[in-house]
Amino acid sequence: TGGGSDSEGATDGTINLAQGTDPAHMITTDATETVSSSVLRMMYDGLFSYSNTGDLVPVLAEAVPTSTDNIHWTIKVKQGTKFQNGEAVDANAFVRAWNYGAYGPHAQGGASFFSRIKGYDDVKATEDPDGDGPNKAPDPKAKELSGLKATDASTISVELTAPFAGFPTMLGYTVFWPMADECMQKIDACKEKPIGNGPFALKEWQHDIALTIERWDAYQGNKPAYKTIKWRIFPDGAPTWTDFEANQLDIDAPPTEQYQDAKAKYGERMLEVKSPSLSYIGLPLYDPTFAKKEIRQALSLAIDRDLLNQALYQGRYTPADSFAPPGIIFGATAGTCAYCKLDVAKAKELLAKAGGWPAGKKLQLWINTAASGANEKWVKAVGDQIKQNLGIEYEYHLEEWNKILQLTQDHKIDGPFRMGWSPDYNYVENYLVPIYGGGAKVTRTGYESEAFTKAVAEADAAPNLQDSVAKYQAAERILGEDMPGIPVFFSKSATVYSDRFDPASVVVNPVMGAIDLRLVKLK
Amino acid sequence: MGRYVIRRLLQAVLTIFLALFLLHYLTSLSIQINGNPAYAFFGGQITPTQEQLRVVAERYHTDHPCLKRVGDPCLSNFMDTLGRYANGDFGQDLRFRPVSDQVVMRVPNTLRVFAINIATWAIAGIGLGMLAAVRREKFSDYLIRAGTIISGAVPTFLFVLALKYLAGVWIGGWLRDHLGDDNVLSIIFRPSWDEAHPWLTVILPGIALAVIGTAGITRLMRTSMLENIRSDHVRTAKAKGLTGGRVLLAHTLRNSLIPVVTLIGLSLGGALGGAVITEGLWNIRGVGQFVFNAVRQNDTPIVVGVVSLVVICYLLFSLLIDLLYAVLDPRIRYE
Amino acid sequence: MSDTQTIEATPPTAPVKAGPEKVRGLWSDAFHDLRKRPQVLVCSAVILLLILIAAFPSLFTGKDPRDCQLERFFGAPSADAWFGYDQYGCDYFAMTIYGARPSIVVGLLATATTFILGAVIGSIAGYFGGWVDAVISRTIDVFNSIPFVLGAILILAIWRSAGDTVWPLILALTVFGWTGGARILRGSFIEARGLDYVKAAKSLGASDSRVMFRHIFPNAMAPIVSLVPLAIGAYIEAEASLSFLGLGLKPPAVTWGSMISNNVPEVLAGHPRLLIIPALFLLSATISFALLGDAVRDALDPKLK
Amino acid sequence: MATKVQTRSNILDGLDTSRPLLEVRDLQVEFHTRDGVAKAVNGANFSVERGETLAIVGESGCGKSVTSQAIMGILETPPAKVAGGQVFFHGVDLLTLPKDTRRRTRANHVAMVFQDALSALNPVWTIGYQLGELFRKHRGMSKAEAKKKSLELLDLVKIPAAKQRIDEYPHQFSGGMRQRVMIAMALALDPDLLIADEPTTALDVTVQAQIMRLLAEIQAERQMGLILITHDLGVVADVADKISVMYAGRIVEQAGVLDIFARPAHPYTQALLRSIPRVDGKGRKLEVIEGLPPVLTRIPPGCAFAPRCHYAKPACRERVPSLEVVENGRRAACLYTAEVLAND
Amino acid sequence: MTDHNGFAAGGHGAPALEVTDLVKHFPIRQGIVFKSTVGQVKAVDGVSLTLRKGETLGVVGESGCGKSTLAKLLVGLETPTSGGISVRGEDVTRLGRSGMRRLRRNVQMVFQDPYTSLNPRMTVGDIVGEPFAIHPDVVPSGGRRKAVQDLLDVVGLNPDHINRYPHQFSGGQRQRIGIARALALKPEILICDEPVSALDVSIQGQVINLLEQLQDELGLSYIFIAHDLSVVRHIADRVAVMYLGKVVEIGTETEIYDSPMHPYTQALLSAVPVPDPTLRGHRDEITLEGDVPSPANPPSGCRFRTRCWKATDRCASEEPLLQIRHGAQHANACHFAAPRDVVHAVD
Ligand SMILES: Nc1ncnc2c1ncn2[C@@H]1O[C@H](COP(=O)(O)OP(=O)(O)OP(=O)(O)O)[C@@H](O)[C@H]1O
Ligand SMILES: Nc1ncnc2c1ncn2[C@@H]1O[C@H](COP(=O)(O)OP(=O)(O)OP(=O)(O)O)[C@@H](O)[C@H]1O
Ligand SMILES: [Mg+2]
Ligand SMILES: [Mg+2]
Repeated sequence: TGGGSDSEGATDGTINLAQGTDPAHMITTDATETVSSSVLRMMYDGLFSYSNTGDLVPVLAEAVPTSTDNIHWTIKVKQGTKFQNGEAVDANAFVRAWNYGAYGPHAQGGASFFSRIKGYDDVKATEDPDGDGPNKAPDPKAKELSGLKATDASTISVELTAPFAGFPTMLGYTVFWPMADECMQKIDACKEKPIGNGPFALKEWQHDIALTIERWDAYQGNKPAYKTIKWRIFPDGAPTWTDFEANQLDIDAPPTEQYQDAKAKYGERMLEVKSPSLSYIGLPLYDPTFAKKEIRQALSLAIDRDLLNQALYQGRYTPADSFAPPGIIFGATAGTCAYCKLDVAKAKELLAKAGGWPAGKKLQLWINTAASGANEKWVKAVGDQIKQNLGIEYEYHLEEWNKILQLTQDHKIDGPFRMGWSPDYNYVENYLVPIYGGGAKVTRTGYESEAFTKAVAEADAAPNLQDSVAKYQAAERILGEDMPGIPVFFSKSATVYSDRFDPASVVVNPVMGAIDLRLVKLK
Repeated sequence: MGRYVIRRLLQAVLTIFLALFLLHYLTSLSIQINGNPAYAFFGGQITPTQEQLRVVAERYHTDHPCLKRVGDPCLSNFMDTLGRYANGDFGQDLRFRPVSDQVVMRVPNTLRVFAINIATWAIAGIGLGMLAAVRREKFSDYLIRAGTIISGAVPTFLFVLALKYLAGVWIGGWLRDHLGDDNVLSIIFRPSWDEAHPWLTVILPGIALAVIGTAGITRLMRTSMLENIRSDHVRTAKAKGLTGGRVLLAHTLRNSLIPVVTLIGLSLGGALGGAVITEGLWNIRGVGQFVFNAVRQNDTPIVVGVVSLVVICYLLFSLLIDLLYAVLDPRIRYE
Repeated sequence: MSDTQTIEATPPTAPVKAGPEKVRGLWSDAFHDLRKRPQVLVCSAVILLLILIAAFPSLFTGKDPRDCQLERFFGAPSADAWFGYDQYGCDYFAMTIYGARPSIVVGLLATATTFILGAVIGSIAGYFGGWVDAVISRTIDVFNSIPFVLGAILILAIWRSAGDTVWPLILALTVFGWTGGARILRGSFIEARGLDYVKAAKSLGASDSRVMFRHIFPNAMAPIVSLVPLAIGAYIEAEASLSFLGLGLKPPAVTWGSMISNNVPEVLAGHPRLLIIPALFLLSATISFALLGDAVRDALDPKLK
Repeated sequence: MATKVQTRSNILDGLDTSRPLLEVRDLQVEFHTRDGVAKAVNGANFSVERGETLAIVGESGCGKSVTSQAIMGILETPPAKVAGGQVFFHGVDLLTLPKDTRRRTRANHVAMVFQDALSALNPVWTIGYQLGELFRKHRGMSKAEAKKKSLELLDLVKIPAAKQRIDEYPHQFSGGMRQRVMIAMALALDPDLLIADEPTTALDVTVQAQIMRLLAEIQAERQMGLILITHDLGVVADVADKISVMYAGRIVEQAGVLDIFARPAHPYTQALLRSIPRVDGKGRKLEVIEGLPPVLTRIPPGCAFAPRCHYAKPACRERVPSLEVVENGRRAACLYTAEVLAND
Repeated sequence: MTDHNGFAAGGHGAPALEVTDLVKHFPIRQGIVFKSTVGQVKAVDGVSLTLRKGETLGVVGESGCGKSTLAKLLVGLETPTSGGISVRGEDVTRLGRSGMRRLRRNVQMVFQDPYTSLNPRMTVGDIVGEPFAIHPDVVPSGGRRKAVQDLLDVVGLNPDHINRYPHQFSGGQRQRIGIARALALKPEILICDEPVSALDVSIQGQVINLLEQLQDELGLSYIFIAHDLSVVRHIADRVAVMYLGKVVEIGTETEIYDSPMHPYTQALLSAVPVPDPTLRGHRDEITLEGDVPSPANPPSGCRFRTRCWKATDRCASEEPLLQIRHGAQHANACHFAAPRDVVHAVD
C-alpha cells in the first residue's frame, strides 16, 4: 500500500526531525545507540522487526526460526530483494555483516551481541599484553565465527555455544542487519554513505548540521507516503521544544517540566509510550554496611516512587515494581519486586532486624555528573526520602561517568550508586544477566547468588521460549528477595507530533519507543 | 622595519608557545586527576570494551604514561602536541573527525555571530552612548545608564533562553501565522539557527550575545564623548561656526571612537566566552557550540584543541594588526 | 575640590584655625561625598544586608535548606515558607538565604584575589620597567589570549568532581581574571613613574619600595578601586553562567547561580517564582555593586566635581 | 568698510556701522556647580572699534576666557549660563539672535584663537581638512577650491612648505606653527573681529615675538578689531590700544594703554604692575599682592578686591563700586581712585 | 674650575657645586623585547658651570634646551653619560649608595609644577616630614612633628595646617610646601626648576621673595632655572644661557642683560616684552626665524647657526668654545661675539 495519498504535495513532503548528536558513522554493526539506529532503521530491512505489539515479525526471514536444542538454528532468507546498489540480499549478506561485527579489531559496538555464537572467543578482541603500553594486542586467531554459515543463498545456519531459547528475539536488532558486499570492500565509504536495502536512501549528510534521507523508489516493500526526512542535529543542551512549538520540527518530546502543559495543549497529538529504560540504584554488596539483605530491602521500602514520579516528572514515568518493564519487554512481569513500594513501618522494622543503621554513618550517594543534571535530580530525591523516612543522613559524591564506571567496576564505592539500563533486545534476560549475572567479580554490585546463577542457566537451557521465560521469572524473583539493586522507575516517552501528520497513520512502536516513521502519512 | 617585523614575530611565537604550554599543562593536570577522557567518547549509555578504549585513547594521545603522574608537566608529550599542531592536527572529536576541520567548518558561523555582535555593539553601544552623552543628566541619560547596569547584570543564558521563547516562539509564531513561513521576518524570528538561512537566523542570537558587552561600550562611549565634548578642539569647531551636527559627528564622534574601538577589540575575547552559551542554546554551528558540547560531554581534549586554535588565531591576528599599525604609523616602531 | 574655597579665600598670612573635622583627604572627601547620595546609601544597605545574610544565614531563617520533604513539592508560599517550596520540597526561603554565602564569597574572594594578584604584578611591571616589564607583559599576553570563560572551563574541568567547594571556581576566576587589574596598574605605574612627586621622593633618597608603596600605589589604586564593585557583580554572575554550563558549585551546595540555572525549565512549568526569586537576589547584588562602583568612580574623579 | 559688511548682510540684518564694532554691556555669566552659583563674569563692559586692539588682562580665573566665549556663544550650557547683558555687534545684540544666525556669525564676523593650539586642533583630521572645512561649510566651495584657499591662508601666516604640510596632522607641527594654523583658521572667513585668548602663553619668547608680530601685521592690513586676552602685561604694552583690567568677574579699570601703565587708577592695577618683574631691570624689588582672589561662588559683599587692598576702608566692604569715569575717558571701579592716583 | 666660566670669585665664597663637561644623552630605543639604540637625544651636551656658596645662578633657555635634564643630573635623578659633578670638592658621580645619600642632603630640588610635585594622598605633614623618614638620623623621631611645623613656619605657612592635603592649598602655598620639603634636610644647594612658571604674576613675587629671604637667612646657593628672563634677572647673581644642550653665554646678571655678546642671548632678550608702552618701537628688536632644531640631530658646528643672522661657513665647521672673547668680561660661545643692548630703549 505504497503512498496512497491523493495530494501530490503530501507524497513529496518532508518530515523535519531533530537528532541529539551527529551519528558517528552509518554502519549497522556499530549502531548500538539510538541516533544511528533510528536513521539506519529507515534505510535497512532486517530479518525481523518488532510489531506494534512488540512481537517478532519476519521481514526478510521466511518465518520465525525454531530449534530443537536451542543451540542449532536455521534461518531462511526471502529471495529476490536487492540492496540499493543492485546487489542481492541473500544469506551471505547477513553472514558477512555478522562476521564483520564480531571481529575484535573492528572494534564494533555490537560485537558482544555475537558472543553466543560459536567461535566468538576466537574472533573477539585479545587482551593487550601491556595494558596502555605501546605494544599492540595480537590479532585474534580467526576472522570468522565458526558457528555461522550460509549453507546456501537462502539459508543461514547458526550454532550457539550454549542453549539460548531467546535467540530469535535478538534478530530484530540493528546489528543483525545485512551488509552489501560493496560495503565490505569500501567500508569507510560505506560508513559515510551506507548501502541499504530499505525504503530510504541517504541523500545528504552534512556532518553536525543535518542528515537527509530520501525515498528509494526501487524499494519492493511498503513504500513510504512521503519523500524525505531531514534530521537537524540539536546537540544535547540545545533546546528542541521551542523549535517544535515554532513549527520547525514535526516530532518532539516535551521537556519533563512541560509535560502536563504539552499534554493539555496537544491532547490527541501527544503519544505516551512506555519506554524500556530503567533507572535503578546499585548497592555495593561488598561493603559490610550493605551485606545484609534487610538493609537493602529497607532502603528500597523507604522510597515513595509514586511521589517521586509526581514531584519530579509530573507523573509521566512508571514507578518500578519489577526488574524489567512489564508490557514492553518480552517475558517481563509486574510485581516481581515486593520491596519496591513505600512502607516506612516495614522498612524500619527490617532495618532494626538487621541491627540498625551504623550510628553516625552517612549514606554515601554516588552520582555521575551530567550537564543536564537529570540524574542528580532523582537521586537527590531518593536521598531526601531515605533521610526523611529512616533518619539516615546522606552525602553526595559527584564523579564523572567514566570514573563512576571504573569505581563500580573495581568495587571501590561505599554507597548506593545511580545506574540506568536500556535493553539491547526485547527479552527479559537482557535486564537480568548483564546487570546481575556473571559472578561477584563481574557485577558492579558484587552480587553473586548460587540460586540466581542456577536459575539463569536453566532458563537459557529451557527447551522453548515459554519455558525459558518462566525460568527467567523465577530468577527475577530471586533478585526481588536479594535486592542487589533497587529499581526505581521505568521511563515513559511522551511524543508530540505536528498537525501535518495524518493522525491515523501515527503508530508507536513500543520496542523502539518511538513513532514508526515508515507508517507516517502527511496530510 | 624588517628588524621590527622579525622581533615582533619572535615575540608572537614565544607568546603562542607559552599559551599553548599553559593549555597543555591544564589538560595534563585534568587527565592526571580525573583519569582517561576516552570514556567520554562513549557517553553515559555504553560501557566500552577495553579494545574500544584503547583505540580511542590512542587517537586522543592520552595513552602517555606521564599522564598517570599528577603534577608531571609532560614535556615530551607537549613537544609531540606541538609537532602535531605544526602539522595542522589539533586532535579529533568524539566522531574521530579532525578538530581543525570542525573549526574550519564552524568558523564562518561564529564570524557571522560576531559580525552581528559587533554591529550591535557599534549601533546600539555607540548610538546609546552618544545619546546619553548629548543628553547628559537628562532623563534619557539616566535611563540608558540604568539600562546598561541592568542588562550587564543579567546572565547571558537567561537572556538567550528568554529570547528563544519570546522572540522565537511567541513573536515568531505570530509572524509565521500572519506572514507565512518563508517571510524574511518569520525566518529571523526562528527559535534556533538554520543552515539554510545562516545569516537571517543568526541575527537574534547575535544581538543577545552583544547585550552584555553593549553595556560597557555604551558607558565608555558616553565617557569618551563627554571628555571630547569638553575638549578644546570641540570648542574650536564651535567657534568655527560649524553646525551642531557637524561638531558632533566630525569633531566629537570620531575622536571618541578610538578608545571604544579598542574596547570592542578587547571585548571580543570575552564575547567568545558568551558565544559558547549563545551558540550552544541557539544551536548555531559555530566554534562556541563546539566548546559548549565538549564541555557538556566532559570532553576536555576538544576544548583544549579549540582553545589552542583560538589562541593561535588571536595572537596571529594581533600580530597582524600591530604590523599593520607599524606600516601605517611610523612612530609606533620607536616604542 | 569642593573644600578648597574655605581655605583659598583666606590669605596665608591670616589663616583661620581649621578644626580637624574639616581636614579631609581625597579618599575621605570621596567618602563624605558618597555618604550624601541616596543611591549609595541604598546600595550599601543592600550589600550590607547580603553580606550579613552570607555570614550568618541562621539569623535570617530557622529552617534547614537541606530539610527536604518530597510531599511538599512546589508548595506555594505561605506564612511558614515565605518563598514556598521547590521541586524537592525544600524551603525556598532557606535555600535563598543559604545560597547567598557561596555567591557572595565567590564574588568577594575572586575579586580580592584577582585584584591583589593583578595589582602586585602590574605594579612591579610598571615600576621596574625594562626586562621585568617585558616578561610580565608577555605573561599578561599569554593569559589574555585565552578567553576568560574558556580558560575557566579548563581549570574547572580539572576539579569537576570537587563537590561543593568554592576554591576551584575562585582559582579559575583568578588565573584568568588577574590580567585586567595588572594591565591597569601597570599603566598607572608607568604614568606615575614620571610624575614630579615621585621624582621628588627619589631625589630625597627614598627607596624603591617606599616610592612604590607610599607614593605610587595609593594613587594608582583610584582607577582600580572603582572597578572593584563592578568586578564583584561580574564574578557573582560568572558563577551563575558557569553553573549553567554544569561547572559551578555542585550540590548539595546551594548557590543563586545553581538555583537559577536549575529552575530555568520550571518557569514554563508554571513555577516562575523559582527562577525569579534567586534572579532578583543575584540582580540586586550585582546592580548594587555596579551602582556603588559608579558612584565611587564619580567621587574619586576630580574632573566630575 | 561699509561695503564689506553689506556683502554679508545675508547673515546679519540691521548692522549699523556707525555703532562700535563690538560693545559689551553688563555681561553676566554664571556657572551652576555643586557648590553653588559661580559668577564667572559679573558685569563686564567694554567696546572695541575696527582696527583697534583691546587687551583684557587679569589673574588666572578672573573670567577672561569665559567672557570671550560668551561673546562667541560657545559656552557649554549647562553648566554655564549667560545671565544678563548685551553683546552688540555693530548695534545688533548677538545674544538675542536665533541659534542658527548666531552660529553663522561665528567665523564670518567674529573669530577666535585659543591658547593651546595642540589641544584646540582636532588630532584626527589633517590641517588641510580643518581649514578647508570652513570654506566648504560656510562658502559651499568644492574640495579643490577649499584646498587652494587653505594654501593661500597658510602662506599668509608664513608656514614654510605649505603645500606639503597641508596634509599633515597637528601633532606633526611645532608649537609656533600650530598657533599659526590656528590664526589662519580664524582669519579664513575675513572676520571683522578677532578674539585671541592667550595666543602665546604656551610658547617660547622668541616664538611669541614671531606670532605677535604676525597678528599685528594682519590686523593692521585688514583693519580688524582685536581683543587680546592675556596676563602678560609685557605683551599688552607692546600691542594694545586700550586695556580692560578684570578682577573676579568684573572689569575694574579701563583706559588707554599709556594711561594705565603710567598712572593706574585702580589699586589692583597698581599692585599688578608693581608685581611684574622686568627684564630691563626697573623695579628691582618685587611687590606682592597678598592673599588670593575670591572664590567665585562666594564673592564677599562690596568690592571684591577689598580684602587684599591697601587702600580699603570699611565702605569698600559694603558697596560694589561701579565702573565710573575717572578722567578723560578712563574709567575705574574704585571708591578711592583719587588716593590711588595720588600715590603713584 | 678653569677660567672659562668667566667669573672670578667676586665677593662670593668657595665653589659649592662644580660641573665639568656634563653630558647626558638619552638613547632612542627601538623594539619591545630586544631593545637596541638607534639614536641619541643630546639633552645636555658638555656643560660646565660653577655655583658658589650663597649665590644664585640663573639658567635660561628655550623649551627643550636641556634645563630640566641638567637639574635632574645635579640632584642625582639621572646619571650622567659623562662628565663630573662635584659638591664641596667631592665628585658625586663616583659615589656609592651611602655617598649619594649624603649628597641628597646637600643638594635638593624644587619642582616646576606645584600641582604634580606633591603627592595628593599625603598630608602636608607627611610630605614635608618624608625626608626625615628617609633619613632618620637627621631628626630624632620624637621631634619630627615639631621640625615639620618649624619648616612650615619658615616658608610662611600656618604650622597648624600640618594635617591638610595639598589640594586644600593654592598654587603659591603648594610651592611653599615643596620648598619646605626641599629645605628639610638643611641642604646648602637648592636646584629650582622653573619654580614660578606655573604661577600667576601676582603670586610669583611671593615665592621669589621667599627664596631670596631664605637665601639671606640660611646662606643657601641656588641654581634657578627659568625660561622667563625677567624673573631670572630679579633673583640671579649670575646667568647661564643654554641653547640645545650647551651653555652659549655665562656672566653676571648685568653682563648678560646689559651687554649680551652671543646672538642667541641677544635675540632671546629682545623678544622679551617689556611692560612699558612708552618703549614700544624704541627697542632693538630681533625676530628669529624658525624653531629650535631637534636635540636628536643638532646642527654641526655652532648649534645656533641655523637661526643666526651672523652665521658663516665657519660656524658650520668649527664649534665655538665657551670662553672669554675680545671685548667682553664674560664667557660666550660665538665666533662673532659682539655686545648689543637689546633690552633698553635704543633711540
Ligand atoms: N565649566 C566650568 N564649570 C565651573 N566653573 C567654571 C567652568 N569654566 C570656568 N569656570 C570658572 O569660571 C571662572 C573664570 O574662568 P576663565 O576660564 O574665564 O578664567 P581666565 O581668566 O580665562 O583664567 P586663565 O588665565 O587661567 O585662563 C573660573 O573661576 C573658573 O573656575
Ligand atoms: N627621559 C628622557 N628620554 C628621552 N629624551 C628626553 C628625556 N628627558 C628629556 N628628554 C629630551 O631632552 C631634551 C631636553 O629636555 P629638558 O626637559 O631638559 O628640556 P627643558 O629645557 O627643561 O625644556 P622645558 O622648558 O620645556 O622644560 C628634550 O628634547 C627632551 O625631549
Ligand atoms: Mg583663560
Ligand atoms: Mg623643563
